[in-house]
Amino acid sequence: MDEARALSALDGVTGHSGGAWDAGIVLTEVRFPTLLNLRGTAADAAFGAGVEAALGVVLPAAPNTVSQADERAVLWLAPDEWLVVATGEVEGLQGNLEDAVSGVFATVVDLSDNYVCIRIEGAQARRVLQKGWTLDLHPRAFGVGQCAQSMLAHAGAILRQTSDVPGYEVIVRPSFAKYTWDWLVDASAEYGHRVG
Amino acid sequence: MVGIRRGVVGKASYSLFALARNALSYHEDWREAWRSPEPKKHYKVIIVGGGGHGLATAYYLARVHGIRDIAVLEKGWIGGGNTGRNTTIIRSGYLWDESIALYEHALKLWETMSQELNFNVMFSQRGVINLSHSVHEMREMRRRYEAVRLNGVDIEMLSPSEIKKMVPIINIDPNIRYPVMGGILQRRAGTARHDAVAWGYARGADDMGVDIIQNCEVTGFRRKADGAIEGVETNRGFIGADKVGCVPAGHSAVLAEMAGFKLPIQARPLQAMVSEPVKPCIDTVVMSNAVHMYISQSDKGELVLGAGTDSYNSYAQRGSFNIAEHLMAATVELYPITSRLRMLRSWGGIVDTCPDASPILSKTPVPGLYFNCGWGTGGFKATPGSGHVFADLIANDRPNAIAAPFALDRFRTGYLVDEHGAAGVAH
Amino acid sequence: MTGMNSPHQTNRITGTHVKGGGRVDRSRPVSFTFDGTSFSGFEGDTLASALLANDVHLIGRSFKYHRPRGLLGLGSEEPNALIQLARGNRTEPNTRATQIELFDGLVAQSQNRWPCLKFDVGAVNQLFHKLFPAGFYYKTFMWPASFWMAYEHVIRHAAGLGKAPEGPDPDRYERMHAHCDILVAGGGPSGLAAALAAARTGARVILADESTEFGGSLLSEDDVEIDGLPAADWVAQVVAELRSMPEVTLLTRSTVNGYYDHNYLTIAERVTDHIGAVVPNVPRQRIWKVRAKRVVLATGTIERPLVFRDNDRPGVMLSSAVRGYAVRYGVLAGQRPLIVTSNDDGYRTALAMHDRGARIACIVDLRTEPDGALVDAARSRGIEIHAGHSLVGSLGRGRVQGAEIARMTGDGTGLNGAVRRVDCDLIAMAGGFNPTVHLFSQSRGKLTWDPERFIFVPGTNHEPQVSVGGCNGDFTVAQAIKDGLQKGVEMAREAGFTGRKPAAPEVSEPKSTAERTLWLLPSTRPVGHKGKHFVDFQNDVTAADLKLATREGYRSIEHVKRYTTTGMATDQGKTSNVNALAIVSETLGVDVTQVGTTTFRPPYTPTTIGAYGGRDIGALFDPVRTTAMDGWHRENGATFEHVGQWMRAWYYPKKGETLRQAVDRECLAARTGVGLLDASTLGKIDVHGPDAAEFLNRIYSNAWLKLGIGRCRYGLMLKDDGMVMDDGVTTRIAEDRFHMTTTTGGAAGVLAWMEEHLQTEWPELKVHLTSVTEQWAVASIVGPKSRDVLAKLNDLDLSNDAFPFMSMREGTVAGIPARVYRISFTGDLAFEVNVPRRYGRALWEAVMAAGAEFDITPYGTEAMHVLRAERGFIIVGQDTDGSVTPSDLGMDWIVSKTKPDFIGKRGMARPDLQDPHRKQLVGLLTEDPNEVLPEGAHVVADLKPQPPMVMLGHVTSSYYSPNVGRSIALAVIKGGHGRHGQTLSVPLVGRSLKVTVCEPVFFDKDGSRKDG
Amino acid sequence: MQQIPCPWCGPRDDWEFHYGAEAHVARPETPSDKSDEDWMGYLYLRSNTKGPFRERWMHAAGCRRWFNVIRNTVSHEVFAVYKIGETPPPLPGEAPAAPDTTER
Repeated sequence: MDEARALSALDGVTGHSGGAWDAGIVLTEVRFPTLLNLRGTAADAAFGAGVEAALGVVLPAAPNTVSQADERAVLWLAPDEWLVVATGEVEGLQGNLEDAVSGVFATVVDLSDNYVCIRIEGAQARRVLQKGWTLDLHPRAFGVGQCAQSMLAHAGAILRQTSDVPGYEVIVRPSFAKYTWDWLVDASAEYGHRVG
Repeated sequence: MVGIRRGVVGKASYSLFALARNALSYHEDWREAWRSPEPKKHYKVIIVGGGGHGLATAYYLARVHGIRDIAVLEKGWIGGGNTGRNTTIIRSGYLWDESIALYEHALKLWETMSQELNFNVMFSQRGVINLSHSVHEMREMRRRYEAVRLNGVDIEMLSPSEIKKMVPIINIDPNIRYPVMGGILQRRAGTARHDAVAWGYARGADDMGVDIIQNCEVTGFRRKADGAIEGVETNRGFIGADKVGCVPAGHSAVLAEMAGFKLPIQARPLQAMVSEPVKPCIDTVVMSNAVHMYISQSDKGELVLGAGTDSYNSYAQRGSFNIAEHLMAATVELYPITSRLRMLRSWGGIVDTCPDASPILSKTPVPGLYFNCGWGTGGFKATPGSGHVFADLIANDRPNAIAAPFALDRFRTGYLVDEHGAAGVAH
Repeated sequence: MTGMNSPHQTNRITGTHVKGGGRVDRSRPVSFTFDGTSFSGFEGDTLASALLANDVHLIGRSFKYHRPRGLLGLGSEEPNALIQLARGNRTEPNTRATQIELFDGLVAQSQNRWPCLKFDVGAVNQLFHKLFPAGFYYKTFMWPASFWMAYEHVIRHAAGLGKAPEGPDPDRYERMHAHCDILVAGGGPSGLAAALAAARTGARVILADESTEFGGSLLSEDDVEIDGLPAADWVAQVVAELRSMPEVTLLTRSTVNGYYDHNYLTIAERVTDHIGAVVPNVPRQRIWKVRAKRVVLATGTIERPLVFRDNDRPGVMLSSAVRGYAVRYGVLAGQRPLIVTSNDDGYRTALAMHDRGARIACIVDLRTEPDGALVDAARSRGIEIHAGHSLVGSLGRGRVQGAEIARMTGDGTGLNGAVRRVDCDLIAMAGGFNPTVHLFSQSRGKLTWDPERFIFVPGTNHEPQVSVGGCNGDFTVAQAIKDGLQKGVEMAREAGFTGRKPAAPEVSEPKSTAERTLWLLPSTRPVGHKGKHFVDFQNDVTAADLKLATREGYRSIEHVKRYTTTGMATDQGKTSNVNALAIVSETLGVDVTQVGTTTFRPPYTPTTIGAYGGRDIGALFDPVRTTAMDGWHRENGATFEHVGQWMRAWYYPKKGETLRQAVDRECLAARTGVGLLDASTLGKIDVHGPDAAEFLNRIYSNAWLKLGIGRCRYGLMLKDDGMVMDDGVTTRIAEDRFHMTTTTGGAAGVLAWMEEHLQTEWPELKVHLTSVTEQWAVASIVGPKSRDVLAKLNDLDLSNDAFPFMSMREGTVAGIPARVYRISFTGDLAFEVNVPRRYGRALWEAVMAAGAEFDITPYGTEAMHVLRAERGFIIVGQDTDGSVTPSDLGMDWIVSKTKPDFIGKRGMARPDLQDPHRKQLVGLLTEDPNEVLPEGAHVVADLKPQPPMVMLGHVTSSYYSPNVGRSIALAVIKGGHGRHGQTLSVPLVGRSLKVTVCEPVFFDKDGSRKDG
Repeated sequence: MQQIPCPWCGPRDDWEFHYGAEAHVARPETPSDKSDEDWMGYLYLRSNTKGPFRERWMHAAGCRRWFNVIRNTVSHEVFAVYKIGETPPPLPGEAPAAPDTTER
């Protein structure tokens, strides 16, 4: 594939990187991670084992949690649904996963283009998100290793915490990416933001 | 009308002269607008529900059909349900012929109501504008416009600049998220003082001998051996009746279950709110489906704002905060000057909604028991028309031409009057 | 500025001989204007305290009678002193002077008066006041009937208080979600104590107070000591400790204004209002939306006014407010105050004023034998006390100059002695305190009437919460703090924390003895005969009005309220509700509880609409969704159409082209050469699993089990009522996998509806549904030359045999992995190329480049509509409206007769859906081929000169078709299928058009063009 | 703003959900056997209980699962949450029902 011809929904939106070095917020687009929607029966041992074999990550059973190993993360989305987020070497990942679960009722759908991923990091990141995210992001309620689906302002989003800075990834559909980015920039205005 | 002033009880007529005369006696000689009688053992007709529709039904039963042995039973205080909780909009510009006929019948009665009742209900024909914000909405609006027009009812199409002329505070910038692309205006439409409608009908009905009994809650129905209605059980004892008309708005399903049948109705919360009063800044009622808001300004100066319904069943008379929040964002978006005005008071009603967003005016499986309900978000504007045709239905035991399409049987046959488009926003 | 004429400051307490010179910063004077006159005050003043310090007492006019009004209260309960603040687009009507913090350059104006506050023409209403009792407008303005609009015009302009700004708001607002273990509403003694006790357990606490600083009533008292410290110092100590705790959020200038279900509360924070300057990017106000595990209500009390004749004159104030101005702001509201009191608290005001240099005119005590420490203290200072007396009425012009007092009968219902005049310049009313139960009531807590103390107190609560201190009926500081500490720790424990209750401090405060409540002070003449006894100051509702309402049968408190408008002003009855209720119950001779209680609703104090709207305005009001090719459309001059949240290219006008010209050009190109459409917004659903075909067979009206792999089929979805819901082409990708498409608007609804059936009706079916709408960017290459264009980009065999109509092939297009569907929404040869979204624009540009030699023409949604209408293809939602069956559309061919069931089958069998006279889809041709019917126009058989006339149906789609060479239209007409060939009429305004009914297909009737 | 307890994701604001009205109304197995009256019942007639009510919700903004809730439609108190296919818990004050095998 010709990556030079690939365009993200945020191209032309995020502007040039820059901003004050001490800005309270750093916004970055995570460009084209591989995203696979995985459906199957959690209680089926063969399914879990297959996933683990293919990804090297244990299938998270607890709602709204994330299993992660190196550049592979599996996010719980529903009792029979997960989102695989992979960066780095992903060649053949979908095929391997499909093969690994082929013996059971399970499906894998490539959604790498169905989402855009924005990273928001910085001392004020939690405060900025809480302007439009209703779920509690206080460290007692939400931390690294957790994810949740809800709305960020008016865009449906998957949110996961990726660092204790704190840092988060916001996964939205590409048609909502510009809105989400603009919203984050606007919400960050009082703290200043920098594009990473 | 002179007729009702020679009623059974006979009260002094209201007028400026009466005010002046009573001023001399420090207004100490005004008589009660309606009596508070004890319920009798039996009535010819019992109306369950002392809201605008119920009181209007009793009034027209007495006035048009000469039946005066009537009790209106109200579980709380009259006009305390949706009559006193709506945003007072009156119009007849619906989509289907059946609806236009019903609401236009009501609108005509509104036009003479203050004089007929000798009670100023402040029916203000300041016009109602419906906005369109997309090509699709413009198409739907044109369809409604033509339907209303060809029914012989007044309606006009407006361009954005014509709308701006009538509503100077509206934002018609074509680049906003929901640009105003056009609108339809019904000039005869408008608003009225909601509480006054209940009081005016109560006074008029009482004048003709109707007993208005407040704090009287119906707890069950009693039926004769042949299945026909015999009367109602209440917290003040059994009251017999030849016929019972139920006009219980939000509680229609509860009463129907008492009578042993189900209605295709769900009770949903609907919210509205008013701002602090300010000097006149909007003289017309303006509604917008796409952004889910409608606005008018009361004579007191309050901006009256209405929102959409919540999607869940509730009898709590309160909706979810996000609906109110959206309403206010939409208000600022379309009317930027409202941003610094303050929301003063919010409230919620229980709306009884039918699958086709049209009401039920119908006989029921129980002979002698009639239901008038399911008005959803459109009940207030229908008040006089609803009462008028429901009285006719009760008196004659068959629906007249206006009421006929709104019988319960339509849910069996599939002949729905689907007004979702026209009633898409609560109003 | 009108020359800083040495500020009056006649009432500002100077010198240090008195304790507490107020909490204003005397080293920082600020200047402001009121009605154009310059004044000065100090930082820490409110507009109210600064006006009082400048001896300004006339501040506003009342709503109905335009009577002169001054300050009544100290805080958000103020009904009279409403101010039009600032100018231009920042002007703000109806702002309470008591809550406006002074800053340099503040501009304030009085309102509801013309031409000026002192000489208000509207005050003429007072001359006719006898004609204007409560509800007078229901009784008049009815004749002649046509005149109401004229009457109304006058009434509207007389009402309304302040003025709205004329332009958009330049300021920024914001909303914030927050979660906590304990939310404490109110930062007075009980709230501070509760917050402290809860915070020490480690719980997350939010403490919010509507004032500028914490402390509540303690800031207005000079006779309270806590642990040996002046009360204000204790407050500072507690606040300092709270501030040091990381899990505590302290919000001042923040009113907890809404209490919703499941402990969801809103707080309105005034972030920058008090500094009078715009801080870039910082919101002016912020709404906090808090979900709290537990709530402590510590909202204090509001003092009751006393109802006597002309109790609204400027200079008649609440006693606690008078004390507050003296202690907190160092301002004497009058030099010669008279205190009328039902209790000991009035004596504290007398002492505070006396000790700051005021000469107390006298204390009028409703009680016959007042005693106790406070009374003794007053006596020892030589203050005259008239026990068992009534305040008969106030005297003065524009401001209180005196009062009439007289001894009362023993039962307090009449007078029993001569009326005496007392000179005074201020009347302080101490009528007892009402717990501020608004938030408790909002949360659906049940109020209980305490008949001993004549107050409503919180009864059964509905939410997990507790009330403490004044709002719970505990009026002493000692009890408030003790209770606050106790309940604070209890709430923390309920929220899952452990901790011990901190020891209660020693509190020294004056002791109070019994009070005597009289709702209506006896006067020389019956109420309503002389002067006015106000209950609701802002709405001008008097005791006589309330009595009139009950006389006329308005007896439920809700009826009284609505008939008289008592309690419905911008203060929402904070000072009037209980008085009104009590007067009504006394008049009716029934218990207060029988009259009913008012349910309080949000917000507690009026809150700007802008704050609730937050940043959801302008570009952020609602997302606009765009496709991968959106940038290209914009760069190439497309005009856009909103379709739901999507922005779709509508048409691409070349320089100087009208819509019609552009669309004609696009339509011709797509039929004669090649056109290109961005179809990315169509809904796409991956239907996957061994039972996928069976599932489709149940939710579509036609048959799906035998569809071959790689083959496409058009499907119609019905609802269970038999009406058309959505349509689209679905393709079998593999034995167990289908790619479904839906309409743009229907995508989300169809997915949800299918999920519902899978999860709740047919859980045995093994099918997974995944939305892939945005995974794919879609370019439709359409027209006879489409194959030629695609062939340049593709290595597939595109021949009709190798790649037949209604099939799909996977391959690459322009080097991009693609799925190519040979489906058509125009009837012509067409290829729908799907590529991963990131390559959408690259694909589009490659196709445009490859098509250049064929003059490829991009077309938008308008041409798409025309092209499909030429072939009679419906658009769900345009040609259908939820009341149309497949049969009505002439689409019986897509309804399986053999399947035993599918969704919609039974519904279609209902009697009305079988009626041959239903509205059915037909084509319409106008007489004049250039005449395009308006969409939405109606069709009649029997044309009348004017409405009304009987309608048969309406035009659903109508265009000029350049390919047919005339106008075409689709319509739904009663019995339409039997009317082909008939001539009908379309009545328009001022003219009518004749139309001929035809089959709804206008072009390529035999469908032969699909293969090119 | 009510909180609806999603059995998987936990309590969430009510706007995150799609409301499904009365629970335990199964689509008839063989619709063709049903009278017009019966079909009206299935299409349109739903209990509209004032008080504790068994109803369906779907966590639209989250896991997209349907589930059942017993909620008081007057007080908004939530008494119980149970998954599709599970035996409905008794309404407040009601004796436990026998396991239900017919309804989903």
